[in-house]
Formats: sequence, structure tokens, C-alpha cells
Amino acid sequence: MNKQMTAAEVVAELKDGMTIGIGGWGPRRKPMALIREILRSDLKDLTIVSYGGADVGMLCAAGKVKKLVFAFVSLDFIPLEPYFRKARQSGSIDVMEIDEGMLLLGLRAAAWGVPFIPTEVGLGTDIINKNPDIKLIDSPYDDKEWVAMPALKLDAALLHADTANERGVVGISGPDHYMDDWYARAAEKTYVSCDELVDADYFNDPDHARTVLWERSATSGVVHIPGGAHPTSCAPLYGFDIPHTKEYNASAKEGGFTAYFEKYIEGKTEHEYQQLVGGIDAINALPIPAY
Amino acid sequence: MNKQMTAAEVVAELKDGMTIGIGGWGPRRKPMALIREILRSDLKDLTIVSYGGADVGMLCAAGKVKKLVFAFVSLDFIPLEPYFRKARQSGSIDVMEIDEGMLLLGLRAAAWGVPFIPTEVGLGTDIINKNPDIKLIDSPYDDKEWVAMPALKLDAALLHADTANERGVVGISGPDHYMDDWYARAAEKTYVSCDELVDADYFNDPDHARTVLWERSATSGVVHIPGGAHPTSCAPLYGFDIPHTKEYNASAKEGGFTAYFEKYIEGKTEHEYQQLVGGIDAINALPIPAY
Amino acid sequence: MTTPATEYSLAELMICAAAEAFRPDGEVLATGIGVIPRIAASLAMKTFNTDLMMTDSEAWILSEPNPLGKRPDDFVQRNESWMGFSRIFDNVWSGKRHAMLGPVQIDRYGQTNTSALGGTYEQPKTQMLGARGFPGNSISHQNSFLVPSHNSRVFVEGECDFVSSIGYNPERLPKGRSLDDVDIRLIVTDLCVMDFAGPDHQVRLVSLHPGITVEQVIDNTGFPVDISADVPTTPAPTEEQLAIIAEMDPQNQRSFQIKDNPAGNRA
Amino acid sequence: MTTPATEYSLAELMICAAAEAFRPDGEVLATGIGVIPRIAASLAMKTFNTDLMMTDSEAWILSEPNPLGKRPDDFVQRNESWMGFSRIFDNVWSGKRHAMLGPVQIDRYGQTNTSALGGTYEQPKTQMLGARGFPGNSISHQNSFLVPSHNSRVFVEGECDFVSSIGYNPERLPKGRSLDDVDIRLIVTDLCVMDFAGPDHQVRLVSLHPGITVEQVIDNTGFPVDISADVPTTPAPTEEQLAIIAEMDPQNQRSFQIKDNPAGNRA
Repeated sequence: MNKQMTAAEVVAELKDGMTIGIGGWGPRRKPMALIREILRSDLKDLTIVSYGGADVGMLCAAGKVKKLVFAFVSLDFIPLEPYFRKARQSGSIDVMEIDEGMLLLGLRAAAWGVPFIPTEVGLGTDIINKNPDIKLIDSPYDDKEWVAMPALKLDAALLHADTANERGVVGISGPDHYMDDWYARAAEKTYVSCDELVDADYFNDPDHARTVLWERSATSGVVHIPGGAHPTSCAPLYGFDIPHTKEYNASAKEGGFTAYFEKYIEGKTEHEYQQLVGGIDAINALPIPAY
Repeated sequence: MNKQMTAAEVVAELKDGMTIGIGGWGPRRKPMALIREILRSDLKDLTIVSYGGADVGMLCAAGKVKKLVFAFVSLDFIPLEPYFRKARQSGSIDVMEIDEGMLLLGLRAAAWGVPFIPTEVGLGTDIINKNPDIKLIDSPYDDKEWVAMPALKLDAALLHADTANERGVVGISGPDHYMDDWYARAAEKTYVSCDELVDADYFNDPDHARTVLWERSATSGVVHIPGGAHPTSCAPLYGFDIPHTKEYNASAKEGGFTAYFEKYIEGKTEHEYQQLVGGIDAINALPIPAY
Repeated sequence: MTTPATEYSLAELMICAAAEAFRPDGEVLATGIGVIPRIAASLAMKTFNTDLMMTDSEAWILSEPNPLGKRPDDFVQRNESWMGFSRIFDNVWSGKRHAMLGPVQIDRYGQTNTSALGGTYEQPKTQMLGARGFPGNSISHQNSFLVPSHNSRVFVEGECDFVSSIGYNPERLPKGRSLDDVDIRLIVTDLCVMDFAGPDHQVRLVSLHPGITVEQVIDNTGFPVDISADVPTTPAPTEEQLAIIAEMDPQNQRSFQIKDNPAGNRA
Repeated sequence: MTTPATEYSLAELMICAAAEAFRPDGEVLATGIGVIPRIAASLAMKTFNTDLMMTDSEAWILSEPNPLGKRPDDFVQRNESWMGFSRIFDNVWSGKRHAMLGPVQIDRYGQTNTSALGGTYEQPKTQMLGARGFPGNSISHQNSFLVPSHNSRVFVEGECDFVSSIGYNPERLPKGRSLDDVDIRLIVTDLCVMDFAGPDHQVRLVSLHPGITVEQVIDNTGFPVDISADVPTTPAPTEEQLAIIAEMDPQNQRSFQIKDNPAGNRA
């Protein structure tokens, strides 16, 4: 089965009101080209599940988000995400605010086909008070109460990886795959944009096969978009684009998202977008940060 | 902290009645030198949690086992474990027989400090009927019943790995680490025998650091015993010893475990044991099987 | 792939019949434990369901199935992804798997026993492997069974002595679930192919192997089987299938799977 | 390690005070988020608690802490184990971790806020990062806090606007648990060091930084603090500690952490 698709074909398979998980972490390995394609579409009323960065900010700014399931939204080197803040401060989105580890448990519960996983995380905090849909339960084995973190079932997951083949074998060779494997397993359909489309022999090498975190049966579509994570990073290929992210951040105060959207996204192909940010060679030259 | 110990020091830290998890899988990467040291001791009334092979068989044969938590016990190329069968068929051990995946969930629940993880595995089978201590629960999110797989908290875990350093950093460079990481995390104390004691720089190499599956804080003691998994395998160093395992299996019909124990284990050091089975070079030359 | 072979062993017939179990699966992990199930899954993957996935029985998913047994030194295993035993359960619980296994007992409900025979549970007469992954397999994904010797000790009259896997038994149906949630596909034996498509999930005779009679099946099965008036004959392997089987099993391990390695056509 | 320095910055004093939080920890993962906490954890690991573990803030546990900022091209990072973000939670839930973080609000119970200020929860006046890992950290392992500007907007009079982390609040105690299950160690600010060892887990003044008075602490804290008659002075860094701090922070990022980078002794 050849699972290659275009970004437009991926977005055509998404429907209003869907729950969509987005891989990566903050400004790292976000499927931004797929996000841009959503921004160009008339998709709406989405529930987004994300360790959020500009993916969440842009979707909020474009009015695509009905509800956000999150533990944080941050640009990292710029701590606060401007458009997420605007959305919250204008009361325009519903939220399910949870702990980072609870989000992982929710994805795992969905992946494993169970309704919840118990945890003590969230007890004693407003995570519980502000989320009446998260239930407390008793255990048959002790006298304590526990949080029943519900499964976060995704209609679709959108991920970005450095390598994939046309059958849907996906390799993440950077140092961290974040929770992408759990997004892939928690979702009904998983779409992956990749920097490099490799042939089948690539994964014969055990070192490469080790970078594969889920079976190809958990991948529905593969979109070949070199640089597709820009302006977020895709280690080991490229770091995040700090100047561009600063411009995006500044747009919240000058011109608003409309100005950013018109300049970079509206009516433009991904190739045109990349030309506007310096071209694919410039993207691939973005340095990996050290902390 | 230097965590090097002898096998005798490890066994001295174990107490009658403890719940002890044993890593590996069937005839693969079992901490057999530590098991032999237990066989030489007067330790008793143990609850053993294992994806079982000869480790379980020998402990049963020596009368060390009060209760066994298991999904299978097998020598693999010899499907049935003779001494485990004898123990069951004489009614001399209590059992908690569960599914392979339930055992994994029980270790994870213990590792994560939660009383149980829900699963549908076991429903409709005698796993539930024969284990009154495993409770069925309702979910606050649906109308189904679920198995509450209880945490399998271990007083100690015994593992074998190919590499470790004196600080308790443990590397498993064979193709599969089985569930050893979850044993290490589920246990109060984790003791690891290793073929090679490496220096700290060994793990600077990211490829080596990738073979480390748990933090050194989850390792209590490291015992340097080259060939310590014999007669089970330790890929990529050596395969299992088929002739020796056949002799062990045959002993159940001729002479019983006493004959095997007297010949190979009783009053003998690990070095003497290895001499009796051909020496360390012969162990390291045992071929890795292909299926 | 349409030239029926005239000479083939019973094992080869059973391999081809068992391969059919994987035809409608789409992209799932095909796990065939034992020689016949593994060659069957390999055959399916190399012919009519190329979307299947298989492992090397150790830690890797393969993009092409490995031949059985020792392989030449220059053999390159076609790895596709790491798949250690711990990750197998993520796949099992996703439901994207089809296992074909050989339990020791199978009852009218499709419940199986891999653990203990006779005596009491506290002291069985014969202890076997244990429940293994059968409880999880049976409630999570489709399963088929391979029985090398069809008799009423395997296909027992009552319930299995120990029930390792859930079947179509209304008495054991868990709260909030339906018998249709259980998904047992084919039972391939040395006599016939059966499934659970009879009334109320009754075991049904799908086809008889060449030369086998309905009576032989009835006499060797401990419970009633749904049998239509006109039972088809299990199709012979094609020459193309035999060639692939020989390629996947170059050391002819299949010839040791059925007692005396009989011919496929026993007419 | 016993030569007290005479010249040191407030940031350096705070680093040394914060490092003390990790002294009794034994072998745990020390997570210091931000420049001062990270140098503090590094200092502890390189001196009085060599059993500590730290990460590279990305995917590796290190056997020696990394210096901050850009490192020379020939720098060899001392990896010890892979530790991707997903595995961090296995560590968090094991309890073998000590995190030192800087929340925006801290109340009398040690509850913190990292999420939302003012307005309603549905429409906060100021949205911040979100709860992050605070709920899990606070109930799983020991935690300390670093406050670069001690004032009553941080140390609020009432409860935090949003409670991200569990504290010693009897009103919020979960069923079957004890307030002693909560384990908040030190709060290090630009004025003083505090802990929760007062009566009934009240915030207690542990030491005053040189030149700071009890009144300054009282005036800048929105809730009552348990203060003994004779409050010690936070010890000055030693020369040896300053040398290690300089080695861990060669680009002097610490000088930008406290407004105007004041001297440690403000007498």
C-alpha cells in the first residue's frame, strides 16, 4: 500500500468538530506544513490535543479551535504563546487543562483501548476542580481516591518526522520522539509529514529500525515535505527559526495574526512559504540549540 | 556510590517471604548465577514473578517457591518446564496465573505507584475465575466492566544485562530488553548481574546510552559475573546452552533435581560451575539461535 | 497463481488453507506460532495480502518474511521496525493483529486451553505452558487455530478444563459486551477447515480436505458441528503457492508437522 | 571547601543556598529549571551530593552536569542514559526526583500557580504557560521553589488564583492521604530562605540574606511567616563554590537573573 498523500489530501480527510492530536513538543518537531494547510482550509470547531507551541497559537488565532486539551502552550525561548494567550484572555476557547503526564496517560489509555488510567496526579489541584469531566474513583485495593484520567481518543493525529517510507514506516532519528508514538497509537488516523522519503532498504539497518516507534499499521498517510516542521525544529536536521518566531510573536502586537497569515500563508503554496522564509537550504542550516 | 556487590551479598539482602521479580523471558537473559546463589541459601517462602524458564523451574524444584505469578513457564526449544510441571502437578505451589500483557501492566502499575491499571484482558476466561484477588470494576466513563490488574509490587528484582558500570548504569545491547525496565522500576531494590563491567565513559556514546532503559537510581546493586546468564542466553554475547538444558530437563526423569543440584550447584562456586559446563570461553561461544 | 498442483502434502494443503485466514485482514501483524501457521502467514504476505506485517519471532518487524531455520551467512534480514516483546502488547491492544495458534483444547464456544488438564486447578493432572497471551489475544483481535490432529481430545465435549481465551459462550459474556466482540476466524485441522459462522456462532464446517468425509469430522469432534448439505473440498495448493512454500521453508520443516507427512489428497 | 568568599553576587548567594536543597536527596534526578536552579543543582552534584542525576534539558541523563550555554566544539557531553520526555514521567512517578522551579504565585500552603491570573478561569486576565508538570511533580516527589523577586504579588495573601500544585492545604487533602505526603523543601528568594517546618506546615523563615531584615520579609509576604527570635544569616558562598559556579556558567548568565545583579551582601 502506497500511503503517500499531499497536505491538501490530508486536510480533505479531516472534518469539522474532530479531535486532532498534534505531535512534537512546544517549538520542536511540529507538523507545521500540515497546520498551515489547515489554516488555509475552512475546517472549524476542532478539539486540539497538544504539548502546544505555535501550532496551537496559529490554530487559535485562525479561529479553528473549539476546545484545547493542554498542559502548556509555549514557544520555549519565548515563554508565552501570544495567540494562545489572546484566545484564553478573550474567553474564546474551551479548555481541558491537565498535567503533562496526565496527557501522556490519556493518550496511552486511548492507545490501549481502556477508558482511563488511574493516577494521583491532579489531586489537590484545580486540574480536578476545573475539569468536572475528569472523575475521581475509589480503588478496590486501597482506601484512597484516585484520578481516573480518561482516554484521549483522537480522530486524527498529525506528526512530523525526519524519515518515512511510502508504506508508512516512520523513523524519528533525533534524540527525542516526545510522545509521538502515543499520538500515533491513540488516533483513528495518523498522518505524518517527513523531511526525507526513504526506500524500504533504509530500515534494514537495525540502527534505523530502532528509530521506528510504531508499526506502519498505525500510519494512514505520509506527506513528503522537506522542511515541513519550520519554524519549529526537526533534530538532527534543523533547529527552530528564532528570528521568524520572534516576528510571529511580535505580530500579535502589530498587525495581528491577519498580517502574518496574509504575508506567509494565505493563497501560498508550501514552496512559496519556504521562499519567503529563506528557502529550504536556509531552513536546513538553522542550528540546533544547546542548553 | 559504588554499587558493586557479590552474588552472596545480594542473596543476604533477600528475606524469607519476599516477592521477587526475575527479568528475562523463558530461556533468555535470566540472572541464573543469582538464582544459583539463592538455591545454595536457606531462603524460602518466596513469591516469584517471572516470564518463566529454568529460573522458575529450579526455584520450584528446590522448594523455594510459595507462590508463582506467571503467564507461562517454558524452556522454549523444550516447550514444557519439567520442575514447574512437577510443582503444579503435586499441588505444592500457589499460583496467580495471568496473561503476559497483564503481567506487564501489573509491573507498570507498581512502577507508576498506582494500585491497578484497567484492562479488558482476562474477561471471559478462567484468569478471572481462578484469581479472586483480581477485582472487576466499573468505569466512570462507560457501562462495561473492566479487569483492575493490580500492581505487582516487588521487594526485589533480579536481572541480568550484558553491560553495567559500578554506579548502577545498566545497558542491554541485545535486540530485546523484554520487560526488564519495568521489573527494575516495580521493585524496591534491583540487583543486576552483568557480563561486562564498563567504565563511565562507555555510556558517553549516545548509541550506548540508548541501551540504558532505567535511571541508575533504580539499580541497587551490580554483580560482575561474566557468563552469569548461563544456561540461558545473553544476546549478543551468547546463546542458550541446548545440551545443558536438555540434561537439566532429563534430570527430572532420571535422578531428580537433587542429582542436578549436587552435580552443578551445591557447594560450588560460580567459577566451579562454569568449569563443569565447559568454561567461560565455551559459554561465550554458544551460538545465537535463528528462527 | 492459478495452476492447481496435483502432488502436495497434507501440511502444504493446510498451509494454503490457513493462509486464507489472513486474506481479508488488511494491514495487521500476522503472528503464526509453529511451522504451519508461520509459513501460512508468510505465504499470505507474499501473495494476496502484501500489507501484512510479520516479525522475526524476536525483536524486529520485517518488510519481507524470513525463511524458516538457519539462513545463509549473506542473508540480509529485511527489518522494518524494532518490535521488542514489550511493544507487542501495544499492537495486541490496538486490535491490529491476527494470531494463529495451536491450543491443546478447543470447545464448542471457541474457548481454548493452553494451561492445565484434569485434576483440580490447584493440582492439575497435566500442567502445560500456562495462559500465555491467549486471554489478551482473544479479547483484543482476530484469532485462528491450527490443529494438527483433529480428535475429540482437542475438540472436547464440554468446556475446556481451563479457559485461557474468551469465546462465544453467553454464560461468560462480560458486562457491557457482545458476543460479536469476539472474533475467531478459521480452525484449520488435518481433516477440514471450520469457522464460527453457524447459527449463534456455532462451529461450522467450511470445507473438507480431499478424501475426508463428513463422518470423520463428526466422529472426531466432541460437539455438534453445523454442516451444510453440500460441503466444498479444500482447494489444492497452486504450483505457485508450493514454490513460495518451498522458498520459505527450504529445510522442509513442514514435512515433520503431521504424523508420517501424508499426501494432501487422501481419496 | 571552607573558605568563605568576601565578594559574591546575590545570584551566587542564591545558587549556593538553593544547592543546599539537594544535599539530603541521595540518588535522585535533580531538575533545576532556569539559570539559578540549574547551577544550584550542578553545584550540589559536583560537591556534596555526587549521587545526584541531571539531564541535558533534552534527551539524556548526564554523569557530569553540562555547563550552561554554548560549549566549545570539542566538548564531550557525559551521557549516562537516554531520557526522552516520555521516560521522565516514569522517573517522576517513582518519586526519585527533586524539582526546583519558579512559579508565578505561591500561597501560604505552598500551593503554586503557573497558569492563569485574575478574571475568571473561563476568561483569565493574564494567561501564562499552563499547569505544566506541576500537578504531577507536587504529588510525586520533593520540590523547591526559586523566587527572584520576593514580593506579595508572588507570595499572595489568599489562595493562588489557579492551584497548579498540591500544597499543605487541609481543605484540599485528597481522601486517604496525609498532608505529610506533600514534600516541599526550600523556597529561596532574593531576600531569604524559607521552608514549611513551622507549626502545621506553616512557612518558616530559615535564614536571611546578608543585610536583609525580618521586616523586609514580612512586608513583602502576603501571609504570616513563622519567624524565630534568632534568625541566622544565609552563609556566604565559599571560594571553592564560586569557582565551580564560574565553571558551570562560563558566559555569566547568572548575572542577568536578578535585576541589576546586586552584591550578595546588602548590609
